[in-house]
Amino acid sequence: MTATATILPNRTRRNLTIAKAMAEAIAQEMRRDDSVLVLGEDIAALGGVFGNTRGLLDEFGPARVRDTPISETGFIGAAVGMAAVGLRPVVELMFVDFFGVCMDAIYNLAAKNCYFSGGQSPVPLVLMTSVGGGYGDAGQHSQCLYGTFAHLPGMKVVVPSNAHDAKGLMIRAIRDDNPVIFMFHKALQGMGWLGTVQGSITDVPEDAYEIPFGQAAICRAGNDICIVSLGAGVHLALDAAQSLGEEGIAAEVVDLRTLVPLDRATIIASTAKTGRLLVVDEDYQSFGVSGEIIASVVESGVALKAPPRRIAFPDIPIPFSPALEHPALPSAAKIVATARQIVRAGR
Amino acid sequence: MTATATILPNRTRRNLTIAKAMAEAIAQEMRRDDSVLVLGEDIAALGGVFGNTRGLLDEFGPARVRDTPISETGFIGAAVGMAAVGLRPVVELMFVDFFGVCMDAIYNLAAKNCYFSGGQSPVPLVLMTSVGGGYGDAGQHSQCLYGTFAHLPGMKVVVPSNAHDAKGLMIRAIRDDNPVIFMFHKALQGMGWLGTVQGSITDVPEDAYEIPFGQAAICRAGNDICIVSLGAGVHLALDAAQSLGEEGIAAEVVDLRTLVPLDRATIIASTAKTGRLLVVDEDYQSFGVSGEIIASVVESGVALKAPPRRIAFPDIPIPFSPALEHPALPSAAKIVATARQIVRAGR
Amino acid sequence: MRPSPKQWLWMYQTMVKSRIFEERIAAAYFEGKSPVFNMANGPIPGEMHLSNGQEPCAVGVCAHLDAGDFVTATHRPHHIAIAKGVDLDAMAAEIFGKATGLSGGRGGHMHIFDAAVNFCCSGIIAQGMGPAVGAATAFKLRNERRVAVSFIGEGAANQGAFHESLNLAAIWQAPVVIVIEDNAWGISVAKAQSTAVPQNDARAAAYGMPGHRVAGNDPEAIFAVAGAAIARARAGEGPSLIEIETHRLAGHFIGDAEGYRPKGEKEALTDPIPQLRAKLLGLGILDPTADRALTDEAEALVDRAISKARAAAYPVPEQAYEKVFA
Amino acid sequence: MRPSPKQWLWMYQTMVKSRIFEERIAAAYFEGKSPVFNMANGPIPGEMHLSNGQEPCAVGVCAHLDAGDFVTATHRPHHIAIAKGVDLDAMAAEIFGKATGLSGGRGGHMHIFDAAVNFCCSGIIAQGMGPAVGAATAFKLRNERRVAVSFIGEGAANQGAFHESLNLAAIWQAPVVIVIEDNAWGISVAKAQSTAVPQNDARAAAYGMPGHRVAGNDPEAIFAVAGAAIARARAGEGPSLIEIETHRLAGHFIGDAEGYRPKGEKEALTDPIPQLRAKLLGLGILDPTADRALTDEAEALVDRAISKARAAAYPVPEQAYEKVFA
Ligand SMILES: Cc1ncc(C[n+]2csc(CCOP(=O)(O)OP(=O)(O)O)c2C)c(N)n1
Ligand SMILES: Cc1ncc(C[n+]2csc(CCOP(=O)(O)OP(=O)(O)O)c2C)c(N)n1
Ligand SMILES: [Mg+2]
Ligand SMILES: [Mg+2]
Repeated sequence: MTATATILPNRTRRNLTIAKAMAEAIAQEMRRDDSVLVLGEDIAALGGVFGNTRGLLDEFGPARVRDTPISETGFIGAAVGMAAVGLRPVVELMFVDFFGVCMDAIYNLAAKNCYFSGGQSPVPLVLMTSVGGGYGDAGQHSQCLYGTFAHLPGMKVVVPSNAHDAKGLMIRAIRDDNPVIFMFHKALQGMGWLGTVQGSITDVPEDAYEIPFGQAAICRAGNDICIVSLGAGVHLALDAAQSLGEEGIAAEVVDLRTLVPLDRATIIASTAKTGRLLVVDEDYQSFGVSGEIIASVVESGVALKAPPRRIAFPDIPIPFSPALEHPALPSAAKIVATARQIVRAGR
Repeated sequence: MTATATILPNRTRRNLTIAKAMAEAIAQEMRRDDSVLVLGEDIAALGGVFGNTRGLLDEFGPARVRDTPISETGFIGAAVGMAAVGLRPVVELMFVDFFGVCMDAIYNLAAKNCYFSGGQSPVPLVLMTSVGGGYGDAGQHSQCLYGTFAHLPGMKVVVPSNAHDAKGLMIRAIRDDNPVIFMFHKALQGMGWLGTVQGSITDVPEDAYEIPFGQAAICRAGNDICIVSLGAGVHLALDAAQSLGEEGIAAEVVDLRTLVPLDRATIIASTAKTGRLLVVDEDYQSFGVSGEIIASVVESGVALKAPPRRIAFPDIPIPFSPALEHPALPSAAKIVATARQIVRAGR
Repeated sequence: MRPSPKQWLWMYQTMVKSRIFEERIAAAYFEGKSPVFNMANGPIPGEMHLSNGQEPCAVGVCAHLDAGDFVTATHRPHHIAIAKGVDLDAMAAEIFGKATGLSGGRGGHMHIFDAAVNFCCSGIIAQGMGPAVGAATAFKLRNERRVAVSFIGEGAANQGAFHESLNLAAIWQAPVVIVIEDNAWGISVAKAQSTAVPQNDARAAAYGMPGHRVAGNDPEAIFAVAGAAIARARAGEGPSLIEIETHRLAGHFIGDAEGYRPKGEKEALTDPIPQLRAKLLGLGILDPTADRALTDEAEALVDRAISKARAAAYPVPEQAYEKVFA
Repeated sequence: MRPSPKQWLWMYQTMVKSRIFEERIAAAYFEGKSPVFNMANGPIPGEMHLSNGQEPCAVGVCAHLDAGDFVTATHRPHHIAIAKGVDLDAMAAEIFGKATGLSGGRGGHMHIFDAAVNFCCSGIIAQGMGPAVGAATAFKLRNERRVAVSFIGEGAANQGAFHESLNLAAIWQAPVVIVIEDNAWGISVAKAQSTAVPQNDARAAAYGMPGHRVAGNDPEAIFAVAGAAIARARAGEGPSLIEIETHRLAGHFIGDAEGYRPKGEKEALTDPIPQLRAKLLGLGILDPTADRALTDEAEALVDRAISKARAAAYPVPEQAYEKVFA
């Protein structure tokens, strides 16, 4: 059903949440490599508001698992300095929505020092940050901002949809010599108090393993339409594909897994095979991910049976009231309806 | 040749630079409306690093023309508070590249307070900021970041290509009850020390006039290909169109003028007419303006004779050396070559 | 400066009203969230930051303000909103996400805006400081006697906006007062772990402005110190910084188990409402009958607000697209 | 703490070298920029911020550092880079945008990086402060005796990063020294207009750390104060803040007409190099022959660097795409 199905190992299953998979990945890397440390707000005693650093303080102590003041510019800047002298900081920006107070340290410092230094000073830094809404936390705590980060050069951008990928992508991120923005979706995190999309809880091998960046996963194969998504949207797409399957439409679901690098080849191949494209994105619609994917496909010149479409968050701040927020979010029902239209249009 | 040609009034021409047109627009609005004031770094005695506030201190005094400390979060935040109690601040962020130190005050505060307050607290604020490279100022002083701002809801985004538009768009921006990001391109500013694209210096009526937002200008008509651009790119496109014309390819050049709102209708109509689309954008290529325009056109379902293409800044930090920077920038030669390919492909 | 009996009664009743309001909100918040606590469910979804224990800060300061004065509050805004005179019915409706809410349900609990009384708040730490300085500067520019007050938590005193805003307030001599509600914690991080100085009033000197520390979560002391600072601002004598010792009686937000908090610390905190009640009874400003009446009145107002909020209609989906722009 | 004769000579020669370097850079900068001054033209395009007059800050501090110590500088980096031992040839080549430059021409004058001596700088005000605190924290974590120094201008002391970084330095007790080069101006804005306190050393108290002010742009005083602060950091006793009075003898950048500067102010400034020369001659540490030799040597090094830079090849366009990622 999900990406992991294809690589399910020959052993007893061990289901983990993304939060646990992230914490396990960080712990394994901290054991392996003394230079890895963790910084952020509430990541020590609390174990992270979203649980992804739970247990680290107990095992590694306060020197390597550091709670910070509410000084994002300061501690992300500090992490860049640590990286410059040989540490490999994993930093948490609690909600991606807070990027505005510290974007300079991210995009103009961490993301550019390697280039500015002509490669002398790479910046091995993971910035993990929660994204996504749907639980009534309003416009400063519910954004995805995928496009905001993917647009700016010098950082890799990772968005896992399930625990298996989260672990492998996190290990890869920590080992990467570049800044990696690791965007985890709250609805997939496995924190009971946020609800959890069940598909995000997957079997996770005990050993450390890497998932390479720039390789999208085909989570479900199909010949009628390619549905491209990422993060929580993947599960909506899989649910929709299930329904579409019941009415005879075979949807292929592509989970991007990383936005930078972007696996254009897989998207283009899937669209070429199906002749139809639908992008599902929980970030704001305009000037973001959905536009880029559509443009990447059409400029490649693949033949399309119908115009590509997208379902994204509208260009409005995220409203608090569920009566306003829920209808604005992508949903399996919207995907089914749109996919159906595309398939009918392009017969 | 440029947008102004279509509206050249029946009077003696008065050629102004964009810098002067902006300063004139602000001065006229300050005379008309006591609540307009100007804040920013070096905007008083110096008249703005880019000249667009020259003369204002002398006429309006230091209470209404305020030099600020290097505290972008502080003074943009302050401007939002001023706007909340009835002033209409025009604020300068000296280089758009500095957005990282103050984006929260822009995108999470100025751009969202109207929504969060259910319309009770609109934010009439103009944030003017310089964009663009090409003069060797390297990666923290040469970016365009059009897509970064256009992606996030709640702010209007204006990018003039010439003095006539700059004045009318600035007046419209000051009168608008919403945050307007006014992005002026350094190469068009008319500051001798930055060089100046001559096409940006245009006839500018003395009187105050508004140019509405969301209306792209067709700067040159043609039937063979639609070239969409903004800011400095418009002049490259016009130069290219001239050359293309000489080889028998009639290019239509669309100057977006505003990114938010985006005049999709004009772009789609021009592409429908020509059957071919080329987007020229000096911002980073991926996840930005160029993708959005292509996606907007193809999802509309217009018939294309060839795949749309784009010429944008590659996904790399902006290098200092002219030997590296110049070849990476869009150019008339690149536009000519690509347009030619598109026209040949789609015969 | 000491509160008049009338001010005392207003302060006390406002604290009671705020407390009852939050009790009702908390009760509603738990609806639909059991057996499994899922923030997304129930009539009030999302994070919920209660201010129980911090009411003295709100009333001690707002006693000196009127509707024309500008206040920015934080993610923990209810007590301040109520003390500033925000429309209780519309605020409750907003928290319930209803069309009749202050913002038609667009904002919710972290985005309470009432332009009629110049109140706003934000979910971003220290974000309100710049706007308060700006509003105050506008008042000064127009020769109005209005002032601005920005409430922040002690955790916010380590955010860059704190520094930039205070410097700006000082060089512009803006009629603004910054009030730090020091409840000793920023989520799970103790003040001593995050802040290089024991008291943030020490930081006022970095801006050449007066700094004050008020101990004991004491409404009377808060009233006095805030009153002087606000009077000073109103008289055109410039900004001040006040740090108030206060108590977070509940967790950071509802659902916070506070496992990080040292044993016994929370139990040792005193609730300022019974404390003030006893004091006013002792001073003869309040008697049990008046107390009952004040409390009943507060309760009635809150209950009316909550039931109107519950009864109100949700916005229709199309309304999400309105008010993005003015 | 006073410089030894050897240190004095190093300081003096380094100041001279920096000055000659900038004179050569300025001369090259003007090439191709007349009759019309257009920043885009000539062998060195873009903004050019010279540090003439500020050399004492660089040498007085860097005299106490070695290659393992970490330094972050500003948009005005040459004097500090030279004092920190950045490869002069590669630095000149970088400023000329050549393939042999420190960063292969990707960075230019505002982005001088030399990892071999732990030097970097940035075009964003106060951006280097966080990295300095972080590098220092790493040194402490690994029990190394290395320190970090962050140079900023006095204008940067009003940027949020200043506050956050100093607080972090203090709570982590990082071996870092923040050095403010107070040249009285941030572009066209005078310090008094932008800064709420007359001296930024007063702000150290907001972080419970020692603060110092050095008057007179005096290399000896700078050497003493910086030496003590760096020794303190190296000994594990924590961070310090130092503000140094210095002079911007040229404009903000080349081309700045400085019309905003009060008449006579600039003319009243003294050039620290002749001043130091006279002092060292007086002290008998230098004699005219040694001075000539030191100067000639500096000049020769600079001239070699500049001519190698001029002679070097430009990078090829494809190289723009390299080093985005490691
Ligand atoms: C810029 C920013 N960083 C982090 C957060 C997450 N956050 C919300 S409340 C909080 C703690 C705030 O502590 P304090 O200022 O003391 O206020 P309190 O919650 O104690 O009232 C944090 C870190 C945020 N909202 N904004
Ligand atoms: C965040 C940011 N804001 C504004 C600028 C533009 N700027 C460049 S230098 C400068 C003045 C800096 O003054 P100061 O810190 O005193 O250093 P000095 O130039 O005097 O050496 C300004 C405002 C910038 N580079 N970064
Ligand atoms: Mg607190
Ligand atoms: Mg200065």
